Amino acid sequence: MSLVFAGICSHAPGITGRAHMAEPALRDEFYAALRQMSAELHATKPDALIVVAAEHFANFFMNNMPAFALGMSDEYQGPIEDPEWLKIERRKIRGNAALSKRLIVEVMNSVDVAYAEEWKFDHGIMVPLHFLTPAYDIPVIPANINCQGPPLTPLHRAWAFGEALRHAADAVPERIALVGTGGISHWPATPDSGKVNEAWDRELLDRWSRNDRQALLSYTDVATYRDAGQGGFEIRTFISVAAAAGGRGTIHFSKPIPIFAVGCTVATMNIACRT
Amino acid sequence: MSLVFAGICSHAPGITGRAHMAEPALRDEFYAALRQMSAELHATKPDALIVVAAEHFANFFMNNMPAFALGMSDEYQGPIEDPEWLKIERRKIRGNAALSKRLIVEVMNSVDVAYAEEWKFDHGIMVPLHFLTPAYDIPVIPANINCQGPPLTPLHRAWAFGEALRHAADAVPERIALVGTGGISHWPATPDSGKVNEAWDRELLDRWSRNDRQALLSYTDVATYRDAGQGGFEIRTFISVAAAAGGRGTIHFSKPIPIFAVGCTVATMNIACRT
Amino acid sequence: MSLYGLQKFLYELNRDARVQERYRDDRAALLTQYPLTDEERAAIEAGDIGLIYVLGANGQLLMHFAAYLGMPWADYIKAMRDGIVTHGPVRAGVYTMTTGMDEKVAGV
Amino acid sequence: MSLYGLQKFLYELNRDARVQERYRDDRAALLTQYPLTDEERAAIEAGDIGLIYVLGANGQLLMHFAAYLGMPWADYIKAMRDGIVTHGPVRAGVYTMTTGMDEKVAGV
Ligand SMILES: [Fe+3]
Ligand SMILES: [Fe+3]
Repeated sequence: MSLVFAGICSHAPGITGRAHMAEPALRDEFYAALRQMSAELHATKPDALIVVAAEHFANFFMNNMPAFALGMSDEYQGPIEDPEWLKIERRKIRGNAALSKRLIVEVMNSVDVAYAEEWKFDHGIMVPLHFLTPAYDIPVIPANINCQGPPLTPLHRAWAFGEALRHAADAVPERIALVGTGGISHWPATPDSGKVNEAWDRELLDRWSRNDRQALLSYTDVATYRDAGQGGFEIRTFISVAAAAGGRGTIHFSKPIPIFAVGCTVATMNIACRT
Repeated sequence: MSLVFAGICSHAPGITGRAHMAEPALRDEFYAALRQMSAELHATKPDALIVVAAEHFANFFMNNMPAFALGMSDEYQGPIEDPEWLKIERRKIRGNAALSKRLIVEVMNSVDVAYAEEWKFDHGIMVPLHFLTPAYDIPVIPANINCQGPPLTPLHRAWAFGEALRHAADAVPERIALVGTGGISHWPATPDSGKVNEAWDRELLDRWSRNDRQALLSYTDVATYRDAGQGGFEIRTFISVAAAAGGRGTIHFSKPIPIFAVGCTVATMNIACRT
Repeated sequence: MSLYGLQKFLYELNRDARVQERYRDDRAALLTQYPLTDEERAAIEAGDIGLIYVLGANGQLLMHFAAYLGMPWADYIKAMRDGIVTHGPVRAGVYTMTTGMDEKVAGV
Repeated sequence: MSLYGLQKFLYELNRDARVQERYRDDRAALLTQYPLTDEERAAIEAGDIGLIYVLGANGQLLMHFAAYLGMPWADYIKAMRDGIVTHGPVRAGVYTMTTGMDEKVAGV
């Protein structure tokens, strides 16, 4: 039927895996914002949830690194990481292969997405699901953008991917929800882990909330790396959501939690009519 | 510097693997046309040869099926098949990772290609190389289009890929040659193996030679399957070459050789100035 | 999902010497790694090329399995034809639309 | 090509229980399957997280190897810092531009 929900959130593995090491009040405020987003998501009664995640070398490697990928299976698994490490139990997650295929065929008209008939979700999808669909009651369609192994997907193509997802969502009879997940500035899994550039994050989220296409696409990878770390490359997932929703965003939570190695973010965006 | 050569040819494994079972005069006429194409190719003094091949499940599978892929390695191997079966010895083939990367970055501006830092060439690349660069004296950059596992790459995106390759070739200082390989109508590896629809092939090659974009893109997969078999889906590689070269084509050889399971084709296209 | 498992087995057997080794030495354990129906597993165990074709495996995967089993080209083509006679039309995959089998156009 | 081999080893170890089994039982043979320099092979054999970081492995691969070796998060961060002190700046990969290491922003 249409895109019925659009949001973004963080996915760092520390959010669940190192929960016990965080300042409790700050952590719980963040968790509450995620739960509030979960309620808003469910209120739109989606038939499927597309999660646009960032490459972490869980399913794909440089022997065949897709710029974009979409899952096409009735069932996925996750987490691929040690469940003890992530503190999320391993389980099966329902998908919808037939719906995936119809969406992929639509997307392929403008964006050359790789399709994947199996997919082991990593923290990039499991952490968001853990909070947004804790009962795993909405079929998931995973999507991926290469934010990790250069040559990275260009930002303007991430925008095109969002537009293609929107067209596809509007072309199928189902109600589709969309969540983009990624860090903003962060230096995950490096000696600088925990560092956050708050000013850079504020500026990024301001551009995102205003849905300022030109400003969002004006970042270069060199400047992003300098100011926001290699984790900053994950802004591609947020850019896709802005392109898909087309409306204005509302930031529900945005504070650094250093032990989670990221400025934790929860935001939603209203769905504008397509022009 | 620019695209300096563009051509197309068949790649069926029978061309080498079942050579002894073919009618000698017909086979030798076909081989001579391939050797003539090799001479024309070498005369343009290319620094690298991009081979646009068709998916055969040698390197990629439905767990991550790229619409388009490009190799990014200094060295490849082939054939992945039993060398006895293909009657081509296994060997290393020189690539050029740095050049690949520059081309990929250019292509990615408009086409979302997967990159691959390793690649085992199958008959789709080894059979053409066996005739076109028998001394393996030109570095190869492999490219792939999904013509095999639905959802297949749309024809208009194959055209866009050819345009992107042309832009990329014109953007680098090296001299680039381009060969697209595929069958036209054929039913490879089925009980109908050996069947060829000569009228359909003539029409396809006519559209290709005239570089008639609209006519080339008007095929539907349903009609192609009906008239030209699942092997007909490989017209995508020929379409990419037409888009890249932009000129008129010359058919040097086009005759069915049933034991090779394909209407054997050798053709070149002149390189038009980009508009 | 099941044709997916059958084809993935063929894909990995075709390209991976270690999988070929396990196919020889430890076949049952190897096959438990793929989501297969009993019919698919039995067809693989028996090297029944005709049935695997009818089950929908793509020929770009299947022809190498036939070659791996030592089957000459003509026998491979015949096995697919016999498969259709014995088991009926192709049930899944890209060949489900394949029609007549009365022509022997390849001459084998 | 060599960092590629190092990272591919980490990728396959992270996601494949059979590779983990061979890592325990038959490490030397397993490692011959990857194109590795002597330094890379020795770093893997020794579980030298600091050196592997300096050699350029992506943290999205390396952090799971550290966890697999039983290394707590704080030790993993420290091992990378120590690696830079011992072996100098990161030599390849996306972290070659990484700068100072005087901040302990994660508090570990
Ligand atoms: Fe991430
Ligand atoms: Fe082919």
